[in-house]
Amino acid sequence: MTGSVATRVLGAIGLAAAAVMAILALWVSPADAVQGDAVRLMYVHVPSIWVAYGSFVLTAFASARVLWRTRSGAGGTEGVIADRQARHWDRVAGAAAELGVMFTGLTLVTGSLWGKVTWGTYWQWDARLTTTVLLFVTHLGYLALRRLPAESRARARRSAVMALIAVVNLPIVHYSVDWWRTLHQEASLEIGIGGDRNYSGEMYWTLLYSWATFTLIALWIGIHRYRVLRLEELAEEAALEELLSVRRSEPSHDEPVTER
Amino acid sequence: MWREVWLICRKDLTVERRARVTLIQIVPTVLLILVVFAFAFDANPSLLGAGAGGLFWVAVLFGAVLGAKRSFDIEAEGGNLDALRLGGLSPAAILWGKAMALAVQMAAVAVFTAAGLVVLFSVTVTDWPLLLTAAVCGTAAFAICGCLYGAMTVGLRSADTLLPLLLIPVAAPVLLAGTRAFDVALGTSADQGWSWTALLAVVLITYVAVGWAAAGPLLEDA
Amino acid sequence: MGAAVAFEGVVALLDRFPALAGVDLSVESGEMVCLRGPNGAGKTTLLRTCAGLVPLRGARAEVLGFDLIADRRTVRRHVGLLGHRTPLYGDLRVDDQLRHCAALHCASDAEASAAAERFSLEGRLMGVAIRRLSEGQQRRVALACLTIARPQLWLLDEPHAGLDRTSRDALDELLGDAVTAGATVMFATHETDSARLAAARQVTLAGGRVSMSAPAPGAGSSADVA
Amino acid sequence: MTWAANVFSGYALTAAAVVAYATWVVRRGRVLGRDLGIGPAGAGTDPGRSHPETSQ
Repeated sequence: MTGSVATRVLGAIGLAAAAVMAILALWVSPADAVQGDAVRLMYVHVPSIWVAYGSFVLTAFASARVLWRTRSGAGGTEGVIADRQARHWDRVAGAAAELGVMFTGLTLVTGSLWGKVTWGTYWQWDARLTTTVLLFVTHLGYLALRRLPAESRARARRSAVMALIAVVNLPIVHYSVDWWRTLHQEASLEIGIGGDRNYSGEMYWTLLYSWATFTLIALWIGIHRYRVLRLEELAEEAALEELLSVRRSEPSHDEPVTER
Repeated sequence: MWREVWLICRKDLTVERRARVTLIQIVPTVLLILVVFAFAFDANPSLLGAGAGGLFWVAVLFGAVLGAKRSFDIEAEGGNLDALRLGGLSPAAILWGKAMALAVQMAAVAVFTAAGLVVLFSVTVTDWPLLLTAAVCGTAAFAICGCLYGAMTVGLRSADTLLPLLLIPVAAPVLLAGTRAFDVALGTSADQGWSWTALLAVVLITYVAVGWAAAGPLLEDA
Repeated sequence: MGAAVAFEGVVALLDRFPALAGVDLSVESGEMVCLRGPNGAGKTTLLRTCAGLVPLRGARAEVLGFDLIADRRTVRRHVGLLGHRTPLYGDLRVDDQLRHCAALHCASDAEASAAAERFSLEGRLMGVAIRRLSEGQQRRVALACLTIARPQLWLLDEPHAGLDRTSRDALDELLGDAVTAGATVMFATHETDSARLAAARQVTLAGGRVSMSAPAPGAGSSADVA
Repeated sequence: MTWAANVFSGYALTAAAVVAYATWVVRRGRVLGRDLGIGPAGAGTDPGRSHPETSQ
């Protein structure tokens, strides 16, 4: 069981917020002057990527902590504490990366749907889109790396390095694609929050509200995922005790050792 | 430190000198990629000429994936990586030694790819210094990146299939900047070729920095 | 003389499987220890653990005075390990491989050729790619590399397997010399007839633990922990 | 009409993905918790340890 009083309250608030968000986003907020009702996709598209960015930043931060803790890890009680903290941050990184991948995937899907309505095409080779797709693929690779069976400390270190490489790479990709497109195509289509289009106050508040809702829900899932990862470790520990006793009771029916 | 780097590099190059895997397997594969692209573009000379810069980097990238795989396969075989660890080599020395050797092999791949482009796609070079600088920076960046991910996946059961998935997205900036710089050097576009080459250099420096930081955690015991 | 290996309750996991399930073992410097036990008893893992190559936990794990729980790296350069796999580059020629080993362990050319001579690797064999050698010949190259490394603790997994009579004798002589020079030797084997075995202390593993530890003949002071 | 289809499929997909993932996580936690014997109160085990992270 991964629920607690706090997460139950959080979950209830999240659910209620999601219901209110659907009403606000689909009925209350006005249609855009240019895009019409298609603008309503913004309320799922933009919060998704914000939550995804937040998750990936958290993954990177946690990964840095993992490396930091394992580096200073020495023997004795200090080593035990460092190891425990490294495991904690490794779980944070894993849970956040999964959430990030899911929300990035949703961003890409809702973005294409939105793009089809407003630009008439599912995809644009825009800096933001290209970066997002690489972000998605890189972290898919990160999750694939995490899934491979290995000694837990080695795996934590390896995946932490991978997460940090991904983070270092991102701004480079973003600026190089930005540069690439601005040099080779007329100004890219900036539809969304970064554009110069003026959104009405209601749209602005609906968007902020949607973001808060998404964050709550992501937090709720993330906490549960963290606890599941912890449970998996506990299950592994429990299995180890059993494996150890089975292992110790293995017979030694080799050739008898000659007593000399 | 440099003695150790040179030790690893020399060993890898000797392996290549004896087995010639890069020369008789990776280079032909890369040339094959060029031919396959010609099929895909219906052997349209103008299209192939315009895309030559990009093709070069795509081909070299796939060569780098194969090269990185090969470079760490020889270490996984028979527990050679353990033998290196028992020699007391520092992780950084192992990484940089292998990266240097891989860079040399990738340089060979790049030369053959370029020759293939000249022969098959009849490209002409208008700016040699730009072309060479971009090629050196990009190839070295591929080599370092390949070694980082090779070290990350060495000995893992699904390393063969995981390596491309991890490596290709990270190589995207090199692919982009390299392509632009080559387009200028080959006279197919009038861009700021040196700025793109500067970007390649920045990427290279970044990978070097990441390599310094990551070698320890990656190769200490994994 | 201090202890070369001092293990108390050492547990080593291989992909979540407890290959060592609480090993208590102490080996004095200059001792020769023969590990016995059925397949899968943990002999190989114990050797690799002593080399600092396996993550471990436990109450105490010291090899050559280095604490493996705090740091598994420093001990490595003082240890020589020959596992059941032969750690050689199949594409290299024998002389390339020996030169690489000599460079790796900062040994002189004279030491390298002496080691090669010991396992009769001179002449034609030197120019042959390792992949083309027979298994026994490959083991001989690996043993020569180990000789070049001059470890203080020799860890050998089935060292006699696949070797011909001459090479076995050369190996026994080499290990004898090493012990005389103050090094410690641990080897795992299933054989019973080797002359060298008679001199070794027998430690039997079962189920990832030491199940029996017989004293070496003539060594009354050996500390037994079973 | 096309905007409506796209908007609604966007919302539906998002909701479906989030719900599916959350369900998987909670169910996995439940299975693991049962196997470990740390279930909710009434499962006959140790209700005080229902939050694994507090026992850390």
